[in-house]
Amino acid sequence: MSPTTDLSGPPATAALVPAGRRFDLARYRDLSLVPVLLVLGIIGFAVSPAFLTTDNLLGVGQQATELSLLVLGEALILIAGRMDLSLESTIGVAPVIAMWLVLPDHGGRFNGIGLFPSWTAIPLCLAVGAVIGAINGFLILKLRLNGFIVTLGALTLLRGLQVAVSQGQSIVDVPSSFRYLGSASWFGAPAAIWICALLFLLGGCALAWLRHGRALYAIGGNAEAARAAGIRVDRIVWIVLILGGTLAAFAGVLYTGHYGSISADQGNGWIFQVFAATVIGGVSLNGGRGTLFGALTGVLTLQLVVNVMTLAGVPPLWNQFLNGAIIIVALIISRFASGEKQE
Amino acid sequence: MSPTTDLSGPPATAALVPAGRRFDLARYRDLSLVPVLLVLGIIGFAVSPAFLTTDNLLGVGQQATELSLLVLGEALILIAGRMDLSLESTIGVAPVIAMWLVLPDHGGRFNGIGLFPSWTAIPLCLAVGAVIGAINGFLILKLRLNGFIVTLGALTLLRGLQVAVSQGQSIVDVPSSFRYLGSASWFGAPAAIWICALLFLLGGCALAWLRHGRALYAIGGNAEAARAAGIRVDRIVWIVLILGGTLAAFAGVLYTGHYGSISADQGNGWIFQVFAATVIGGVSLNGGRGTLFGALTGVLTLQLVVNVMTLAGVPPLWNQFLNGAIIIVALIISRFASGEKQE
Amino acid sequence: MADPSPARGPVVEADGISKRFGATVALRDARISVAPGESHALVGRNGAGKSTLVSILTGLQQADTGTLRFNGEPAPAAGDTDAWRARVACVYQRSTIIPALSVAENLFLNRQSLSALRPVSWKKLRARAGELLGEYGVDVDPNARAEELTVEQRQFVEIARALSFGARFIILDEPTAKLDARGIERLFAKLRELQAQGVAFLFISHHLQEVYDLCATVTVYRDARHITTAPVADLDQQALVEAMTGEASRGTGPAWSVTGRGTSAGTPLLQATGLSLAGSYQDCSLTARAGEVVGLAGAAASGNVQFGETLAGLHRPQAGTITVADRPVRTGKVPAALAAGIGFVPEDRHIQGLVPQRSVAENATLTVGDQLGPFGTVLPSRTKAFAERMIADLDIKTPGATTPVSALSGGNQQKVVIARALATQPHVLVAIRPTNGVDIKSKESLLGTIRQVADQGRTAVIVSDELDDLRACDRVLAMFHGRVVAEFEHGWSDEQLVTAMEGMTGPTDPKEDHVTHH
Amino acid sequence: NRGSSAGSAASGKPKIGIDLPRADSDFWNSYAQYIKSGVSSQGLNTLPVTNSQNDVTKLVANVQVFENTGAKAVVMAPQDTGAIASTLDTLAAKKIPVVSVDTRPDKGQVYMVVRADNKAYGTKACEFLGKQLAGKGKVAELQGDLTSINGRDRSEAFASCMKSEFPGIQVIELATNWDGSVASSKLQTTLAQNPDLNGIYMQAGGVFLQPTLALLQQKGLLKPAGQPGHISIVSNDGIPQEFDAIRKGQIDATISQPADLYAKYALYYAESAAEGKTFQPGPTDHNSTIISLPNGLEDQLPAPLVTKDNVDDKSLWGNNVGH
Ligand SMILES: Nc1ncnc2c1ncn2[C@@H]1O[C@H](COP(=O)(O)OP(=O)(O)OP(=O)(O)O)[C@@H](O)[C@H]1O
Ligand SMILES: Nc1ncnc2c1ncn2[C@@H]1O[C@H](COP(=O)(O)OP(=O)(O)OP(=O)(O)O)[C@@H](O)[C@H]1O
Ligand SMILES: O[C@@H]1[C@@H](O)[C@H](O)OC[C@H]1O
Ligand SMILES: [Mg+2]
Ligand SMILES: [Mg+2]
Repeated sequence: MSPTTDLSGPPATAALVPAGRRFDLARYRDLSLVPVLLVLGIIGFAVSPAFLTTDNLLGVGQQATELSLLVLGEALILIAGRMDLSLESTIGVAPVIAMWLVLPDHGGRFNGIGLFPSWTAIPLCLAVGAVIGAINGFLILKLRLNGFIVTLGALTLLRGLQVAVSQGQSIVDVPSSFRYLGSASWFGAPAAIWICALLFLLGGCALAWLRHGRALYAIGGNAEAARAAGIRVDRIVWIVLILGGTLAAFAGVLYTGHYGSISADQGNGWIFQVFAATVIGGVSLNGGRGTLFGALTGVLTLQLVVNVMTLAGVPPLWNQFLNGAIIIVALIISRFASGEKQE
Repeated sequence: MSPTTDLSGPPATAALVPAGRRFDLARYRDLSLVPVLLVLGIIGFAVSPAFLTTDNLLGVGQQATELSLLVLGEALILIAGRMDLSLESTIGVAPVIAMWLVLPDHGGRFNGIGLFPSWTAIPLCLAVGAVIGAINGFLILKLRLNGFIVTLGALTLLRGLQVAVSQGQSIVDVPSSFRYLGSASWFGAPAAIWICALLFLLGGCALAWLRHGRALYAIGGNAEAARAAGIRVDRIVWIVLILGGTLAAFAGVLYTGHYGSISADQGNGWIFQVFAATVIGGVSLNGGRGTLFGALTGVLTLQLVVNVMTLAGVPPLWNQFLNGAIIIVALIISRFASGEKQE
Repeated sequence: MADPSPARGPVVEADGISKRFGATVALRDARISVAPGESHALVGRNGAGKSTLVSILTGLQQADTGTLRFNGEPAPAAGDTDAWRARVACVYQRSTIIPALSVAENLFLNRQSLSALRPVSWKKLRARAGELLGEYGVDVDPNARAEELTVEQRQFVEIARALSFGARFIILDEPTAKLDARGIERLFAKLRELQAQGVAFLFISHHLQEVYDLCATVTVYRDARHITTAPVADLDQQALVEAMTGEASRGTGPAWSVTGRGTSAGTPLLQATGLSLAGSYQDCSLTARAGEVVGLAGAAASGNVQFGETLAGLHRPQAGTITVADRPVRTGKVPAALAAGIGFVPEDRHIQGLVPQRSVAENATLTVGDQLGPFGTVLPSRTKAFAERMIADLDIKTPGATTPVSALSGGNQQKVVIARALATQPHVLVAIRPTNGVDIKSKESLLGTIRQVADQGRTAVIVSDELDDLRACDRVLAMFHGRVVAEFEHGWSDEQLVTAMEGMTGPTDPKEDHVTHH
Repeated sequence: NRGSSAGSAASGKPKIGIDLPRADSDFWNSYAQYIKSGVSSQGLNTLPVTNSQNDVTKLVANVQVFENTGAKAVVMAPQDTGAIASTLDTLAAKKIPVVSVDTRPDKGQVYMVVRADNKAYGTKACEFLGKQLAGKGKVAELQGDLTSINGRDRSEAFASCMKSEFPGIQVIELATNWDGSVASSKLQTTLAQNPDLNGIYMQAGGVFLQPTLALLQQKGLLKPAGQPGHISIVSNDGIPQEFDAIRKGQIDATISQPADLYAKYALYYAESAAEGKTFQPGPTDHNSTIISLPNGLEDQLPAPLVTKDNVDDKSLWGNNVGH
């Protein structure tokens, strides 16, 4: 993520030949998973009539919501040229700490310290996520520690914190505000789907049309150049890290509502999925490239694969194998569809 | 991980100034964890008289062997400017496939296909590791796919393959050759310790004094420049990936002997430990920097922490939290001991 | 190592070479031939295909078509690097120094020991490195890591390495771009010495004067084709430029001129007083008035670049103040400098100038994100309009505003960086080596653009060691070892300025007010 | 105080090393609490309790510390029953007896295995569901991790019982890695494909209960037992939340995997072992049977099926924990 001159970047398109064709391909790089989604749709349709039902598709949609929020956060962070592994722990620890702060200190199966009224649960949860992002930002930007390892340490530390605070129990009696968003239905579809769609839309617009959104690409593409152009690099990266933590915490809220409790291993192992979805969706691990739409197609691909495999009754023993295979296949497709070497 | 020329390094002050001081600091960068190890030793001694016994220290040593072989492989790969996440699956799947190839097709709890005599188990296992590394290399170097995600896909795929082949069971009846190395004792210490020490020594010497070893630093530092200097970059990277896979498979052999069976989730989740150990030991994730000795101190640090925590009777609920905290603390120490910003 | 017997043919002879990169044709049926002991120049505009030819001649890339012979024999096989390097050595345009390794190891990369299985003797290696560096008068500790060197020192390591192979044919792709006058002199002395021993050169540079100084033959490429090969003596500078550009040039002089208008009359727009930055420069002051272009000359370690960067907010000085139009500017903050009306062209476009994979439009508008739409928005239509105006004003050659900037030739990339600096309509433009690596034609138009800034009643500071750049200035301050040592009005002679930059105080003392006008 | 957490009363007793398999599941959490209270009420002399986080290498490391700090008996719950073999051999060589809780090591000497029969869990669940559905219908099975011996035992027993006893019931097997969100998503897909699903077998209530209930609730499928459209659900573990759900009629039954007895008899056998006592196969005084294994003995504790009829039984551990 250092300011570098990438010699092996995309082939310089012609300044001599009208560059129309090449350029269009690059433009549609973010759509490279769309054919994959279509193929999955066709397989799904062939495999089971249940596939193309509203119920099933909405189900897939809702299952994708929590993961997609992590992907949203991670995509922003990656575009700005950074990484955050700890998001997968934030999704669990933020709700637990919020519960600990609001639940009364006696009587329940899980006792908190009852410091705040229970309606503050959601804001507190988001605040915890923001604080986690801010601490990561401090370690990475102020102490100049390696971001990958800092957030890897944070991943373990936060998961440990969650176990310690919750004493390893699942928390079942969560405030109703917490339960609402993940389980309510608006206009015939789960509220979580609407919310995620809205957040992706907002994020997408911000990246496309807001000054600070555009700045992420510049920072991720060449932080030194961005700095010399007057962009407040560290400040913006810090904000993005905080935003990522907050989004992960919000994913925790939806998760808790969706699955009815905060389990001690909420989100465990998701970070691999998050990276896989983001990168096959066209976001570069080296920063400066990709769109939220692409990242979203990445999540949907992974989620649809699971759905289609379940519908097709793939033997459980081969599930995980196929999951890995699909990541590689999607990667190959997105590499050749975009025609770009990946580094 | 792209071949880059980073001209924006530290302000070009030196070389006017006699460069002695700077250089020395940099030289001892790999020793930055030594004080940490000493402090851990002192704490261990204070906490329990059992700490400084041969039994305990050899125990810690042997527990470190399998992880340290993965770290050895990963360190070589990182120095050459690449990454391989799939090592943690190779440690499990390579032995399982070797078993499947040599064990008879009936009679046992786990039935193989009995294609090869049982003395070939170890060579077969190593060969499987090599093949895995070679396939990763093909995808990364020939198809130019992103190495992080390719090996992430491979991580899932290979684990799935292991579950599918072993049907999720542990394999207990392994050939004696397999069992020997992980459990034998030579000159009063576990054979595995001697072997690891030897491999680290060989690797360290190769990196320090052989042209091909030095080539890894050149490739990791600036692949384009290495190519211009006549280094066969792709070939060497490929060999390193194969070597990494082979070392992971060998770690699988030791693991199997050490723990008496091949368990279906052998190595599960280790890759994070591998990265943490390698990076706090001073190997750069961006390639071109670090030594095997540093990486080894990284492994020992992580392993000693667990030992000391156990001896000190840290409450089980806080174990994981402290594990994460220690990674961050070690990172901070190694950053300030070496005086270098990490990127 | 090299064959001392009389060569059987040209050291290199390439014919019918074509090379495409995707849709780009980098070379089209090009040829070149260098005789033994000949010093041969290769010139052409940015993107003409020179560096591509170099990579083909050195075996880094393979041509799509064409034949290549060394000393009359066919070129070695593609992977046989040892064979290639016995025939041709090269200083590439892009740095091939590996920052984390020691200078000694960089010098002997991939040949640290005699055979792959023989361990490296670091002591011997250091000694050999010391000797080699000594030959070039480069005072560098072979033990130092390459990243600790200055750009110039690195360039010499690069040159020393290329020349140390003992090949009878050496390619130098813009070796002087990163050297100051003294460095260039040292390099040329070494090259002449080698030439006397019968070594042949292919020399690439955008400084045509160097071609006349060093070379006997010149080959011109244009638009991926071979245009002409002739003895240098037969082509005067005008003819050479015509061959490069394909247009009859309208005279020798530049399109712009130094008017000297407003030099003393103009109000001081930029005032930097008593700036000091530890390790770089001490107590430096500079005043630039409306309508004038001020040069800040200085060799590699003079601190002039850091001084310029400080003006732009990249460094926070320990002492001193900066004001623009009498309003103080917070130091050490680029946004503050921008807000105060200081525009900035950074030293190295690859490092600080461009976001390679983003479009020309985005790069050109990077500094004016706040002017492209209401409420913090960036409207694509306005961005495009803005960029297209820049493209037209600066004559940037690009297929369109949305083309990734990495697809442009070097000169055009540099124009994008200038566009970025001009986008804010700065009162003060600080440009560091603005014409670095840019061909002669583009150079002229870039300097013209900078002059225009002054002509519009604003001011510009050019930080450079290139006399061509400094000639566009109304006034030049010379820096040496972190201090301003002399000041010249327009019309200085090359020797005067060069001596001042080398630390021997020139005839005109700094701050001296009475200067002759031309 | 170097390492030993012994109180003065216990200082004379032999030292026992105890390793917990994990801290992040409700079932094991309860087990940990019972261990803690058992140790203090019986005044045992234990080394600091360790947690191997479901990782056999950590378990082995912890056991090594026990050896080096003078344990006379070790209590563990190896979730990986193969990879503990060589450690058991080492302990046997040092004459340190081992009590294995919940799982039966594949090889290596054990003093006593304290567990309920996981195959019996699967069979009991199958028999109950089969009867509820009167031998026909569709059942979704939320399996555990394919690499877990307990999960596999439950799956195999369930499958073979269904095949032989209730061939009219179609079983849809869903692998979940003991992960609630995976279980929920696969169940949701299965429901879309099979709207006529009428039974669910959850192999671990501790992880699957809440996600399943939340899903059924959202789909409007959470009808109390007895109403038309009710989906019969059998769970496993016997945690308090499952009992609540049984009382509300949301699920029909669970198998109480006795966390309290696991802890109680683990400590009991560990102490006996350290004192050199021996046991014989046959019925015990606590309503269970000791059977003989090739590598030791196993006390098969009762794991009662809990339904609406006996859910309030005070002797069930789920009714005594956490309040
Ligand atoms: N690896 C590459 N991939 C794609 N296009 C390339 C590549 N290398 C060069 N080009 C294109 O080939 C053309 C010739 O480039 P080349 O680098 O040879 O020019 P040059 O004459 O060296 O220019 P300059 O004077 O700026 O150094 C340019 O249009 C460039 O964009
Ligand atoms: N490997 C490559 N991939 C893509 N584009 C390339 C590559 N190599 C060169 N180019 C492009 O070719 C053009 C000319 O290349 P070259 O390296 O000669 O740059 P340049 O303009 O001379 O810059 P400088 O002098 O600053 O190095 C540039 O637009 C550059 O981006
Ligand atoms: O009941 C299950 C237990 O037997 C298993 O070992 O871990 C998960 C638990 O829920
Ligand atoms: Mg060039
Ligand atoms: Mg150039």
